[in-house]
Amino acid sequence: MTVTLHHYLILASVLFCIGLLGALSRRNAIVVLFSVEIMLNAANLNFIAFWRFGNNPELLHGPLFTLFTIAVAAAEVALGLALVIAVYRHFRSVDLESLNTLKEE
Amino acid sequence: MNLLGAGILKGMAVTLKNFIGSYFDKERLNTLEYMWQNDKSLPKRAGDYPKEEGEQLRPTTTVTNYSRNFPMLLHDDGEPMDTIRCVACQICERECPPQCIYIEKSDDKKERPGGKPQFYPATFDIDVSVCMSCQICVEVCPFDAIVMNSQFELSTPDRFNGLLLKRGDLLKSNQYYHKIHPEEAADRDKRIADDKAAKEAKKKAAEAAKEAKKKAAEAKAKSEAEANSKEESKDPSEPPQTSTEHNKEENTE
Amino acid sequence: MNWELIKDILLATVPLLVIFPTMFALTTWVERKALARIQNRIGPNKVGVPMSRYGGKLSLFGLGQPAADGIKMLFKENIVPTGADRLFHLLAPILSLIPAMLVLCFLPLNFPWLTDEQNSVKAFMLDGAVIFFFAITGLNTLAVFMAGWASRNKYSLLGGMRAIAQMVSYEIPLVLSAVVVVMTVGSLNAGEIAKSQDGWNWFVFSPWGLAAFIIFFIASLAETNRSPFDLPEAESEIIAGYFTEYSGFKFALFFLGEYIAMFAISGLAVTLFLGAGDGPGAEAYPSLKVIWFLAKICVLIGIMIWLRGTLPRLRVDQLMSFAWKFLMPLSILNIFITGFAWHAENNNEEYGFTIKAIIWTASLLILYLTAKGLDKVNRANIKPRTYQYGE
Amino acid sequence: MNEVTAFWILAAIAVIGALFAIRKRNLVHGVFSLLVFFAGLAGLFLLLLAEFIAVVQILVYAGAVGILILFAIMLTDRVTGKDAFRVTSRGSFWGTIIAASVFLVLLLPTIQEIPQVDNPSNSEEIVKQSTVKALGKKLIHPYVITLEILALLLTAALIGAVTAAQGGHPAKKKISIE
Amino acid sequence: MGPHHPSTHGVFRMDVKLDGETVVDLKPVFGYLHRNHEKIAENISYLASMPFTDRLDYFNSMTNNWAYAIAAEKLVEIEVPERAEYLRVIMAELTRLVNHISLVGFFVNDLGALGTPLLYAFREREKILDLFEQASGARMMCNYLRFGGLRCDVPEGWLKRARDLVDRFPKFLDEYEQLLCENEIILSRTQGVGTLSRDLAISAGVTGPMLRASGVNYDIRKVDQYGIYNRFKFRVPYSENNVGDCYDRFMIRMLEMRESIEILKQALDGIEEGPVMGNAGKVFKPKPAEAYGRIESPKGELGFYLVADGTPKPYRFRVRPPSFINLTVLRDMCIGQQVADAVIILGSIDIVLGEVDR
Repeated sequence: MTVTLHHYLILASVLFCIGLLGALSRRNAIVVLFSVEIMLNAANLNFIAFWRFGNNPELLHGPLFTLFTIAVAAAEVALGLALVIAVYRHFRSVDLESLNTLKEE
Repeated sequence: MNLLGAGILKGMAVTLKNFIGSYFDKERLNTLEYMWQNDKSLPKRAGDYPKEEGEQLRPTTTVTNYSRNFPMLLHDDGEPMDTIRCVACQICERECPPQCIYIEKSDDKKERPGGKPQFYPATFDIDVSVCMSCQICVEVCPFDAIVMNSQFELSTPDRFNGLLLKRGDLLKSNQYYHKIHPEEAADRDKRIADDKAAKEAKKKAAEAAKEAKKKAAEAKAKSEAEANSKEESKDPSEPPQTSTEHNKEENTE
Repeated sequence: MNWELIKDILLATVPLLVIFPTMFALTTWVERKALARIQNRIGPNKVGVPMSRYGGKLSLFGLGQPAADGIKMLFKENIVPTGADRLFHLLAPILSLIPAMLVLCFLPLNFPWLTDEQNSVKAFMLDGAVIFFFAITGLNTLAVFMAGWASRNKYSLLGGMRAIAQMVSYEIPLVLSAVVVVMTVGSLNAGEIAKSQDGWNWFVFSPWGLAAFIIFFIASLAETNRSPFDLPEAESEIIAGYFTEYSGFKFALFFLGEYIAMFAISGLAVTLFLGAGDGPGAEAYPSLKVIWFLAKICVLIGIMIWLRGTLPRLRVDQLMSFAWKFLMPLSILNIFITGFAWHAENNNEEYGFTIKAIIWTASLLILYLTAKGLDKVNRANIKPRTYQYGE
Repeated sequence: MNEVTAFWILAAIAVIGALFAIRKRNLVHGVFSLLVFFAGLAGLFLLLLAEFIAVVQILVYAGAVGILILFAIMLTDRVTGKDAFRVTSRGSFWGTIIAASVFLVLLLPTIQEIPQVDNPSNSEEIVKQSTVKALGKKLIHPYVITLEILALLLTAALIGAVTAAQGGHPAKKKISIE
Repeated sequence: MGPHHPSTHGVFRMDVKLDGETVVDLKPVFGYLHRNHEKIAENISYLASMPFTDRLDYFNSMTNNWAYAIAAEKLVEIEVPERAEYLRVIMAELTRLVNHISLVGFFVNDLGALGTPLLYAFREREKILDLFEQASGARMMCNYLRFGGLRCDVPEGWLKRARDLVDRFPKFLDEYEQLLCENEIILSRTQGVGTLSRDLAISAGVTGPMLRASGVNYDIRKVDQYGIYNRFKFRVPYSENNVGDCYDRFMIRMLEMRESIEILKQALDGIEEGPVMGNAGKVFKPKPAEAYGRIESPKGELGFYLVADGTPKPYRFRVRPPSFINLTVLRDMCIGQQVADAVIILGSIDIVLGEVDR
């Protein structure tokens, strides 16, 4: 049995949910960034899958769009880590739970 | 304004010249092969090394004939123990800065060719691990009995008595000394010869002076006998007293 | 399993696995001999086949040295520091070797026995070969970090971090100077780049090509931690770099990885700038291409060894400012100049010799003046001083 | 035949990599498994004949982002990377429930609506078209504006990251020799 | 940086307190090589401590001997013959060459040049040491000078060999300068590193090339005119601005080598035949007196202070070691610099632990 579009879509959604799970359930800011990365990559997988099984591949929509998302994701990680470092310098910890100073007591 | 990075390029030009030079120009490449024949194992004691320095080196090695390493005792030609020059006066033992010489004086005297019988060292050890080859002992020795050897291959596996050179190991002949340090040996022998000549001359002068005195004494006795009433004829002046001290031996300590 | 495909793949990969490791062994020998000769010594000549029957030994001019090193490395007991992360401690040298080896197969070596129509060869003619090259060498930094971190010792971590900072900041000039060539050829495919340089119009002969080649070479020196930039491993200030905790065969793997990376990067330099496989006899007998390619790599390796024998090391901050404040602006400027020159060359018709001469001299001047200006800005007060003499 | 096995292997690698990235207590192990995930994904892209994307994925993610995260870990957490805090945040239970429901929501339409396309256009034609040159032309011609915006975005992000991370460098105090 | 650190010259430890890359505090720790030289000298005769002076600064034994000989000659008025004076100057200048090339070699080796300049330096040093071996019998531990002259005359043919070595030396120096002096990497790593201001140098008692690098025109050969230095015409290089850094110290030593060659040329021309040993008595027993003799050793002002009490053993024997006193300013030069530079600053001071610890 050959590999069909469904395989890729199911795989992409599995990966997306793993990313979501990580984002929601971990305390460490850096691991949250991991999970956001995983989610973005799952989305890229979908783009390429649709482009590959789509009917007019010469438009190259898939790869182009993936290029843009990769660029945006890289920028996002850079900024996210910069913020994490700034937060760490102030709070001496990367634990998201302790970042609640905006909440008035 | 020089080219950017010119300094680095010039530096590389120098290394290139050295790289090529090391193949042709003898003056640049001066590393030598190691000397000791590597098929023989290291002897147990430093003394067991072949007596003659030449036998242990490879023909290609050049030990300059000025280099000094550890001291050695000299004996003139003939059976070593009879013609040993050292008289165990222990000056070198006292003067040696790192105190690495140990001498035990023999109780009986030994006949020496030429001079009167002298003591000889019963044991004469030099601890090669302590000696720093500073050559002070050669300088202070009044009898030219100890000189520097240029034999440097003395490594032994055993640290304590392996590096202790006994009298037997130290004793080397004068021709060997001439072989390794020709110039130095030559002028040392010349100096010894001059001293001997000076001594004979002095002795002769002393005998001459004695006969002269004897003659003068007989003449005086005769003249006294003839005219003991005549007033004393002026004695010939005292025989000239030799200026330098008797000989180096009695330098006061 | 179609055996045809497997045979083709083996034909393409096995020669790589044979040629480059033997060249590695030879290079270690050549390096030690050449460094020795530069320093007026003789270099290793003691290892030889012990011919006990004839007495003495047959000294193969030190050729036995790499074999002796290899055996020594094999039998050395490899120690893993306590508390170190065993898995990553083992993985780091392997990860430093894989990218170096992987990259070798994309160089346009065009072995004579690999005619083009076999489909396996097409697989190797990857479309984005140059980008793939930089992606894979990027992994090397990862291996360095893993080694530094896994050996659980503060100094090797520090050394590792410094090595990464150096590699990352020198990757940018490396990529930018490669962009110049890709721009003029118009394709990322290594084979096409090689084809476009046939017949002596190598890139190094055009002014921007020469500038790009110099930047590329300097950056590749830094990328493989060689000569003036070998800060991480020969730290006379803090203890040696990230692979202090490695001994025995793992250290040999690192050593092999470093040399193969050196081959790979100089191979790329040859493909991009020095006309891979193109030499006097190349058209007549195509099998000569491989020999030309390897000869050019050896020339570059020779220059690296020569540099190692001459130049002292740069300090960490000078290293960084050299990359960011000197090489990068120069390579960006170089890209503009190439774009302008390429545009002038391809778009107007009466592109006679005079315009070409003008453009070349102009670009040479601009490049040299900016380099001089940048150098003056970076090192304003550094110049040889004169001294006065008192009686 | 070997294409299907390749897909399953790479899918397994990707899923395991992602799971470990989240579950691992030791952060640095997490980063390395994340890199395995990126490599698995690059393999999948190759399977889908998007060759250039696979290469860019390795270059950007496995090369640069991985090292960036490692640097971040070094700068913030204890060097050993041991994550001593309680691993899961307070809302972790509700998190799993939301993730599962999102998975169901995604899964149902793919099963029903999207046709079971299993005869992809032949691969030779795709490979011929998706060369880097074609991509380049597309990027310049119709999408040049997005390219410029992307460039702007990247520079802005770069400068933003640098200033945020540095947090205003304290004036370099001159060490006076007393 | 521990005692057996690869780049410190001998057993010398630096406790460096760092703030990131810059050095905040530095405490030199030495004394590992203390051999009780001065106490031993009080228990042995004057002549017996002459070979120990070789071990002080084991790079230049001839100048150590000469300093000790001058101090002893001041105790007892001994007249040194003409040829001995000339040979003393020749030996001293040859040791200055040996010291300066090996220092420059070690200095550039600390910068990371993998030994190439060092091995060129050692190649030239070997030739000079061969000359020493032919004259005194040993390469480094010469023990050649005596109170009132030299132990033995140089073998014939020695002066000719020394002559063509001196003629060939400038060619090597040009090659060496071409390799090192314009090298951009060396320039950028040494300029502005380890600055020593003029008045700090003077107040700290720094002498020798370090002092001249900080802009002070002070050379004992010119000040004391000891030996027969007044007969030779030579110049003393010193830096213009009054703050000296590692580059100045490196360049001053290169220029001093050229001056030494000038002196050697004049000395080798001016020497004639004659006795080598003055009329020193057999045993050196000075009357109770004290004397301080000093010379310009390649590292600075090397002085010997002797107190005699009529017995053949000195009452007090004190050595003024130049590198020990130059080392006191190490801390002030290193503060504020990078860690990588601390090693280079130490290298530029040119210390030899034999002399520092005595």
